[in-house]
Amino acid sequence: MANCPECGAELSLHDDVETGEIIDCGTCGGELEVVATGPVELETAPELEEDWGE
Amino acid sequence: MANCPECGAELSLHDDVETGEIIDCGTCGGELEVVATGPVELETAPELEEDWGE
Amino acid sequence: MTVVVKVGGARAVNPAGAVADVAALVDGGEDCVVVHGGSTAVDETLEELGDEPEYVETPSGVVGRFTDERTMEVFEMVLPGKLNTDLTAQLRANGVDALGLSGVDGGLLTGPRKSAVKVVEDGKTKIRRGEHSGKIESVNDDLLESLLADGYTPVVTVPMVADDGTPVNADADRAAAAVAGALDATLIVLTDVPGVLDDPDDPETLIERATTPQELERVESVAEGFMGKKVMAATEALDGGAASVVVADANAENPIRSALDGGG
Amino acid sequence: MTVVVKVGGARAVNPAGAVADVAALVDGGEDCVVVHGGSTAVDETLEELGDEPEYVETPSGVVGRFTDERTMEVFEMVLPGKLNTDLTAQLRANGVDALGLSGVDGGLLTGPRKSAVKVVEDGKTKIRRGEHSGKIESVNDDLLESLLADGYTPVVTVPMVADDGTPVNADADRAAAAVAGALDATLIVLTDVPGVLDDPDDPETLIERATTPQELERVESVAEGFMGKKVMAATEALDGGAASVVVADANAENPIRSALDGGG
Ligand SMILES: [Zn+2]
Ligand SMILES: [Zn+2]
Repeated sequence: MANCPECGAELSLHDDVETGEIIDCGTCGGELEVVATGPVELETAPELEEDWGE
Repeated sequence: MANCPECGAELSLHDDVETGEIIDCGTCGGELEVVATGPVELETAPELEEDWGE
Repeated sequence: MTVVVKVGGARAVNPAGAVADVAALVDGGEDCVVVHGGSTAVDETLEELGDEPEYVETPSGVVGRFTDERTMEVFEMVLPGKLNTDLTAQLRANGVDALGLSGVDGGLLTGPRKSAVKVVEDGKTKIRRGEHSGKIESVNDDLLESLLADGYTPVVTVPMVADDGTPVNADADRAAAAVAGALDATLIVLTDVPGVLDDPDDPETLIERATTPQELERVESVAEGFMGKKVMAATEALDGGAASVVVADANAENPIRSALDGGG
Repeated sequence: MTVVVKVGGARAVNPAGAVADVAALVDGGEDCVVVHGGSTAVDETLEELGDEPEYVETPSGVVGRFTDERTMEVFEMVLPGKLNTDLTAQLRANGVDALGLSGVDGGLLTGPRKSAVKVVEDGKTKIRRGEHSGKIESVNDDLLESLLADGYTPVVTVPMVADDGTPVNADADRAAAAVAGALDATLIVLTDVPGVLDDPDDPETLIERATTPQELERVESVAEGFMGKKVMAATEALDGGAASVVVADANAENPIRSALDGGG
């Protein structure tokens, strides 16, 4: 269990949640990054363009 | 046995003479390169500066 | 009119035809800039060094290299190191006063860094940090123009230099597009794929040339995968100010001159 | 007055002090050219690739690298590739508009090729062919002067390009000497050895500076081995037109500025 840092809604998470994983908030639709597990901490995910190199 | 390509003198060579080896002619002092063995062929050695890279 | 020639890094592409063509163009008084990539050679050297090249998939299904610090090091060794030096020497041996530059040199190719990517692994979307890539937003066209005016033929490759000062990976096709745009040049992209086929199974449906974003829209709608990247680069070149873009067969006899003559 | 700074490739040398000093000089309006080597890094990469660096002894007892084709390839990867790109980026991050060039670029460093060497093996003198080295006889000073006039700081490394068009190994100290001579510049050679000691066991006998071939003669007579190469390069620089030569301690706090101030 953790709260959305954007809207405060409570999110239920899978047991196998991993650091770095991106989760969508079902309430506000925000993209959240799991920055820690045990206990789970969420932050707003950075906006990243899909771009690539050589 | 081989002849000096510079002065024609006959040179006596060691048994273990190798291709690429440099031999001095005892008669004219010329630097000779062994370009083949069995039979031995000699050519005037190229003049090479002592220089080096990185 | 300046001509920017993108030569492939792909193994199948023989640069000899392109080198001879660039020599002929330069000899005829044309200003040329050569841009090259070399991603497959980076993978080969990584493997020779006992490292595994890593490719990741983004949420929208695009597969791209993950460039960590070690990969960036090998990238520098292979592209500005081996490939750029060899291509520059090969052009010089053909009478071209070639001068190699990476995007770092003189701040030639600059833009924001991308230090994290969104990837899909085991069905999960994750953020991977430690990525060394960037997006070219600016070209030092003064540097290229001044070298061209002095009679040199710049031979350009990636990395670019990011706003934080780090050399980072950037796509060479898009680098060529950015250079062509900055110089209002004609861009010729040489590849072992002869162009974009309207019907992928029918070589007769080759779309040879696009000179407007509108024409490119039709090309974009049929291009897929590898060619999709070439088409995206072509779009960026035209948007950026390039005069026209031709995607041409690198293995043709005079690949650049035929492309300029409209052969494609 | 232009300053040519030779920074070492040796591991013991920390380039940070030199980079900060170059930044300060350039900021003060001085024209600088940086020249670097990196032979030990070539050996490290050869070993990482599973190849053995090869050193040979000449009849007069000089030990030097034998540069075969594979070594030349790795040389390009390490010097113009990794080291030049990183040093250029590091200078740029310090506010210097640095631009990396190898001797191949624009024909910067040219001269005759040496494709064979005389070596001593098992007491026999032999000719080894397949050597890739050369002797710098000409510097494209127009290129450097035009880049300096445009505000760039050239970061120069070897290989040079031989008369036959091949990129070949050349000693970086002598490359720096050739550049300093061509630009009538002051040459500062940074090394982890603080200078030439009149008595090798007494640091108080440091010979700090030589501004004429005559002064150098005294230095030459005491220099040995590694420093002998530095002194030979210094002689060539003065003979070639350099204003003065200082061999200075790379690990001093402000190595270049102290050298210019006469600290050595
Ligand atoms: Zn929310
Ligand atoms: Zn004789």
